[in-house]
Amino acid sequence: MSSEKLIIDRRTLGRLSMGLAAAAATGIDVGAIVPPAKAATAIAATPETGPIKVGILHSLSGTMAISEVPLKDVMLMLIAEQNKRGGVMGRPLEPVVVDPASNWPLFAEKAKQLLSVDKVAAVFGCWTSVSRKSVLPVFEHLNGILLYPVQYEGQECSRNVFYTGAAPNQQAIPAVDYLMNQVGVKRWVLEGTDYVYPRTTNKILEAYLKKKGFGSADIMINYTPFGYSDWQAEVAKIKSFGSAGKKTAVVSTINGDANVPFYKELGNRGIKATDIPVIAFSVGEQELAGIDTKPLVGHLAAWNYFESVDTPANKEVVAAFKKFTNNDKRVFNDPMEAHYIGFNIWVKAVEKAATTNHDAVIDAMIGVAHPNLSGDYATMMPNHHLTKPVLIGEVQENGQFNTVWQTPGLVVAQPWSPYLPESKNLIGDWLPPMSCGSYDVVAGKCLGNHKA
Amino acid sequence: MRLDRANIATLSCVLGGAAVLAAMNLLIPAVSPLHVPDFVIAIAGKYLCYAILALAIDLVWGYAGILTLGHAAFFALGGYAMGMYLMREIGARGVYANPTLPDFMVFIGWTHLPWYWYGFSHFWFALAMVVVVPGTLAFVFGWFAFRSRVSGVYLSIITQALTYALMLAFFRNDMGFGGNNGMTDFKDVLGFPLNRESTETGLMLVTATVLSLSFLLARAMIHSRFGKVLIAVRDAEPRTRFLGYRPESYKLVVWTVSAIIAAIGGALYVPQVGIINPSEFAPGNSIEAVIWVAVGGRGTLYGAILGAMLVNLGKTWLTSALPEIWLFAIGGLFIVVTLFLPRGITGLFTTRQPPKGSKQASAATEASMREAAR
Amino acid sequence: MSEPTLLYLDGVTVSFDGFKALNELSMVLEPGEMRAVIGPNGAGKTTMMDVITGKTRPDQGRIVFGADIDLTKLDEPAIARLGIGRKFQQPTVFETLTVRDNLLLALAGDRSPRFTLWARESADEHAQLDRLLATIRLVQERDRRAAELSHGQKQWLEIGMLLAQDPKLLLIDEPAAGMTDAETAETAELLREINRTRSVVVIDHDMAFVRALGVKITVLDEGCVLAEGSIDAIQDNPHVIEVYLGR
Amino acid sequence: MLWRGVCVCRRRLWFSMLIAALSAAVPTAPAHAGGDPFAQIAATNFDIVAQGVQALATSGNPRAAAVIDALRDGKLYAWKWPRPDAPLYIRSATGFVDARSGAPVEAPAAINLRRVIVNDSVRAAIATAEGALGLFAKDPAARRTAAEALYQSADPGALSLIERALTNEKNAGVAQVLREAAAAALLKSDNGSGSTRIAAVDELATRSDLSARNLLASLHSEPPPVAAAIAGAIHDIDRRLKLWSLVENLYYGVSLGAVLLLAASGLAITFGVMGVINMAHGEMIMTGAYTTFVVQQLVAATMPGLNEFGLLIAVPAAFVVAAGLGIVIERCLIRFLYGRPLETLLATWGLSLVLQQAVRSIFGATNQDVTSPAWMSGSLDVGGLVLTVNRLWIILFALLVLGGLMATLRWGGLGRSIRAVMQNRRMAAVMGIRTPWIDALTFGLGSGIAGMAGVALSQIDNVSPNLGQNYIVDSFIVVVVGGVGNLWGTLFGAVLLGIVDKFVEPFEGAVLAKIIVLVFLILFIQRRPQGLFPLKGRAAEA
Repeated sequence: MSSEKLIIDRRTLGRLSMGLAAAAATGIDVGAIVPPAKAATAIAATPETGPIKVGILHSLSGTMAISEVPLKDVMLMLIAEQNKRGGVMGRPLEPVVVDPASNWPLFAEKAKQLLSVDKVAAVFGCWTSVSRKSVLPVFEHLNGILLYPVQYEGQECSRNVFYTGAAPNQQAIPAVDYLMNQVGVKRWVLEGTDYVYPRTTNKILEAYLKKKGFGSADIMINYTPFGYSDWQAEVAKIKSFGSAGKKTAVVSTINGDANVPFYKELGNRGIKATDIPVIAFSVGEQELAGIDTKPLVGHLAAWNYFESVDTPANKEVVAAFKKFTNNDKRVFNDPMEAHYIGFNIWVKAVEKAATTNHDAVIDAMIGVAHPNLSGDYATMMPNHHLTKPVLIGEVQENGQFNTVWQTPGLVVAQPWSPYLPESKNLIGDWLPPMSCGSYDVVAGKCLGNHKA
Repeated sequence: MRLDRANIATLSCVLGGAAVLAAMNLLIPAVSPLHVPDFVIAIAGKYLCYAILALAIDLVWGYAGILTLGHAAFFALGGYAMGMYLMREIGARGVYANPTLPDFMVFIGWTHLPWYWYGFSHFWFALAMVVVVPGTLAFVFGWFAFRSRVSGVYLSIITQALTYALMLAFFRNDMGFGGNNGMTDFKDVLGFPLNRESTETGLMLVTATVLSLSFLLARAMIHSRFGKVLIAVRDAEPRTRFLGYRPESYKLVVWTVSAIIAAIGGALYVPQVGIINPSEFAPGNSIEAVIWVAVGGRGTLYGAILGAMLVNLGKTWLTSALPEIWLFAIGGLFIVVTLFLPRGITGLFTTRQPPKGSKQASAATEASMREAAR
Repeated sequence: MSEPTLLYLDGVTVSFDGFKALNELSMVLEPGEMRAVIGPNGAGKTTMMDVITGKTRPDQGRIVFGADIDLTKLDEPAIARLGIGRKFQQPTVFETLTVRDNLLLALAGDRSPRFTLWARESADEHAQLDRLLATIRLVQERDRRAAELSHGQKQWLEIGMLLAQDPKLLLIDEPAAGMTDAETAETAELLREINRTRSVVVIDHDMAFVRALGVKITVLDEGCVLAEGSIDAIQDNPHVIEVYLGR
Repeated sequence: MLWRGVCVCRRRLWFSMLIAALSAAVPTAPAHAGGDPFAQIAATNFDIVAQGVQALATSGNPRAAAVIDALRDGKLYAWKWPRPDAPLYIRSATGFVDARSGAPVEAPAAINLRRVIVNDSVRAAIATAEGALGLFAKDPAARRTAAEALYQSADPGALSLIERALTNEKNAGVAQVLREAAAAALLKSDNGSGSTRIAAVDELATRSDLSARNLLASLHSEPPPVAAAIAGAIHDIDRRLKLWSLVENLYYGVSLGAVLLLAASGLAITFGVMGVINMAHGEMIMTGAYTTFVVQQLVAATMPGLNEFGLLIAVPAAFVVAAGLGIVIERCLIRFLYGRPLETLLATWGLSLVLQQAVRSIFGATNQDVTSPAWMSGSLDVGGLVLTVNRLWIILFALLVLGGLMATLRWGGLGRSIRAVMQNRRMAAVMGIRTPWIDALTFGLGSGIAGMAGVALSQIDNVSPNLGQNYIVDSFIVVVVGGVGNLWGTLFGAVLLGIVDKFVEPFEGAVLAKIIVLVFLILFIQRRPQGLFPLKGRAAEA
């Protein structure tokens, strides 16, 4: 069992308590922790009076609109509700919606605009890794705050970004553990779209599986282009790979658009979940909403949240969302929950810091906790990632997931994968004394990327 | 003469405008309402790069009647060449503090630098590559295409195929150009920190200058006898053959020059937007760039610059003002322009005849098409 | 053949999808000669022009220019540079260029981009242009765009461009088409003038015009030579009558 | 590994043999009282639930079928907190019945109940169980599926059961499957003499499909002769499959070609025949796809009986909608741009943006769920070849569309006028053909075809606002390769590109395959600037 990931080890606990302390401290006097030099360069200093502007940086057109529009909707809902509750620090929240149109340079431009022209207190946005990468320098330079709600490949830990989605060890590895231990899988197909998230995730998984004693002969890694729609040959390959007399599973990091044809092909070839289960990391309720789910029943997905989760808080939020969009067909998914958590943690942090000043809020965020919709508490750790439960769900006829397994405890994110040679010694920790996004615990020094 | 007025007007707009913006950004204190925020400088620089691309397209489309739907490919190639230099410039300041390997290579587990990355640590080499790589590609592509008399729509389509193929190629992580994420997180250029205001302003001014120079170059080309032949080719290609000219070699020259101009635009674009990745090759981008030219007015050069500026200004404004429905506006604009302003915006102000030839050329293509229907 | 010939078509055949546009066509043109080629529609007149100027490659046969140059091996620009000029049925001039620039581009000289990129107009060229403008009676229109010229003026401009090329052989397709009688007469005069210095092949329907030229005539039909000779001989030729009047 | 083997044997001794069937799927099942299967099903551990299902299936308990079906359909409820008597209820339309007795009980408070959920291992167990239960059904088809299920689960425990069924099985087909099932079960069990095992191996070798290979490959620690037989059988199967894989690639290529053909044939009209560079062509396809979605919704709402045929209704509907849209576009936009194809390109590009955004505003940005009717799902096994039914339909549909199109152009009255106008519009006009109207109709025809393509593509791709974008470049490439204005060319172009792509893919991977195809195209155009089937003669020279 992968216990090392499930238990919050002592060091983290220590840092967490430090985090709370530090956060509390910062909460008291804000002016002090903003060195004047920074104040000068912090072009993005936000006004301390009047409505608090919140940037929403999600593609409303272009290829990514499919995934990102719901995130915009959920943010508008959260802001509206917060305002009903009297806003933050008695100041109303004002959403600033822009459309980066699935165009990466435009993401950077819009980020710049939100920070330097609209002077927003925080930005909720991005989906693809590339969009995050393109805005990252902007946020670091203008010292803004980005809350990034999507599960990603890790290997990053910026002071100005709060990663409310899952790091690989909060999704991929528990999923593989489940297949290994609960389903008894002996042979692995790592099928992904050819970009960074699948590449990295698969590298981590490969390393992990090898460590668990699987030979290269039992691991097949394969990549297809974006929006790949003719899966006949690939699926045939998978089927014959799965006919070597060992239980085989597909670990899918296939990107949104290519999934529908992929599952349709599986279904038509009569590959049932009972023969070769597919566990997906990028297929959620949103994606299933566009699919005829009959052939998918029994296939798996690993997330930190499912709409079907049976908690009062979840039921309430989901209902509120359907009401807000007045459309019963709308679904709620993991990144939306991430925004829900991120937003609430940010609100608490602002109230704790009693200011919207970016430096103050960035420090105040650490240690703030909020209930997950899937139960237990999400805490913002010093590495700017959340503690999350990991759920394995099976696709049901109705397009919902049915949780079949769940990590016993919360999983602490490891943005720097211990299974990759280049990052095995790295940790991120934004509390003093480290205050460093990539700290080499062996060399005991910070590799670039530290507090400006 | 009109030509010179056009020259002066354009140059003073581009250079003067840039200078004023720069001054209002650097000299006027941030508190004053007259202060121009860095954001404006940044997008101004970006637009100027787009203007260079538009200029390059107008040179081949407006004057040689070659409708290229793949010019963004050269733009992006130039960008990649510059991006590679900027990556090397980061040096050990990357996330993994690897002195030689860019982060994304460490990231996909490469152990040493691939050969085609050698030399990019030198600025001059990168500059050379900015010109050489796209130039060579354009030359080879054009040499094949024009020699075998691929023209009109066929040419447009294969230029699309070219940029599409390049996009897919650069998407592949194995190519060693950062795959889908491309290159980003640049630190500085020639030692100037990219995120410093003065650097941004400087780059913007450089871009304005380059734009002006390419404008003058293009201008000079089309007013030379070479340019007259070019127009002759556009208007009645067979006739030029019977006069003893080889249209293919004329097209090839202007095509290559145009590609190089576009590439330089791309090279200036990357440090200003801070990222270069395969989506720059997307077929749509090339088409959009052609539309800037159409909106501004084809066959005028300054029209191209104007078009690029206006359309992108509109885009920036609309994506914030009406993010939900801005596509209606921009799409509608393209339709209206092609329907009611066949000569673009500048067509409204100039009394010049429309570039008939292009019309003839297209009429010819259409004729061939109609005939082909047999 | 003993006597020197300028152009020699030897059994040239061109077929499009089975239809033979030229069928074993053979014809000889003497240096300095002016020849009128007539024939009904589809007789292959224009196709003959095309094969000579290299626009169309013949399936069989040779076309020998001067002593021993096989034109079927060359493409249009090469043939043009040998000194074969062609005038189209529809006047094709460069509409957006001025009359003067049209002629300037036609002037004999280096055709390579390398040259034209840096070329400056020489005094000699200047003089030549003035002479040409006078010859084709377009001095007033020198700086107007070709597009603004009348039909007849365009015809002359194109002829002017041919002269500017200084070719040994001119191929002229229906020069009198759509001209007023006056213009037609002038054109005939112009052609005879041209013929003093170079060989000419004229294609036309207009018998009056052909008669006005008063030169040897070749009658084409269905892609091969039906008859050849003086205007009177041709007009009495029963085949010709049959071909022209019989349908 | 070794440890697992040991534990498996131990469990085989302890529990009913059936459980062994699950050993593969259930490596680490804690020892659990083998007693009451109902109690096992009421447990929260999936493995125990699975064991319970197996036990129940072979217990001969009359309630078995009812309970297992209820479990499969998610109608089975258990007490939320552990209780010694582990009550089980089946929810019926009226209320709850006791699972054990089948007697109605008054509904317990919902707060105390939890639905018994199933995961894959349980589902597998259910399949086996139903196999066991279905073997003696009246309907031979049912018996066959049951036998097939047993074959798939290769469950030693079911061996006796299968043999019993085999003795009184009349139907030859079912008997064959039963023999294979028996062979599978025998090989999975540890008993049976060498000769019988070899016989079983041969039995499976005749079946020689992947599942057989899978099963044979899973056998280890066999006596040498049997091992040899197995190796031989696997080798045969592999060789046979390798031969088929070539044919398979060809088929993949053709079916990809069919998709390209569908996407392109509309463009072959608007672009090929009319010379309109129609960048909004992809959006016409999208329109067709969304029409399909709407039609399916309407059918489902109004006449559920026809659900299976919603797709057929969608075909004409999509044609009409897209054609109508096309005609409107032609009248309001394209007609002002004739003779300026390059301007049309720009205008239609703008148009495509507007159409995409329109769809996004109306239907939302997310994908729409277009269902596949039963007759378009599943696959046919032809020899070693697996032909997915939907692809077969699409190939057929593509050919029908193209054929219909050619027929219309060649013989139809409209077709005649279209050809007349396109070849010489002045003459056509003189002869009294209303050319503007014909232009509109032609464009409508092309758009309509694209719409029908949308119906087909909705079956294999996402129905999203971006649907069209994915096909526009390919469509143009196909038309150009085929030779503009030549429908046969379009057909060959599509199939050629499809086959090249699919033959390169196995060696170079999907991404490179696409790149290679594009480079091939660029070079190809150099050689044949007019496409595969250029039109010679004066006509083509303009």
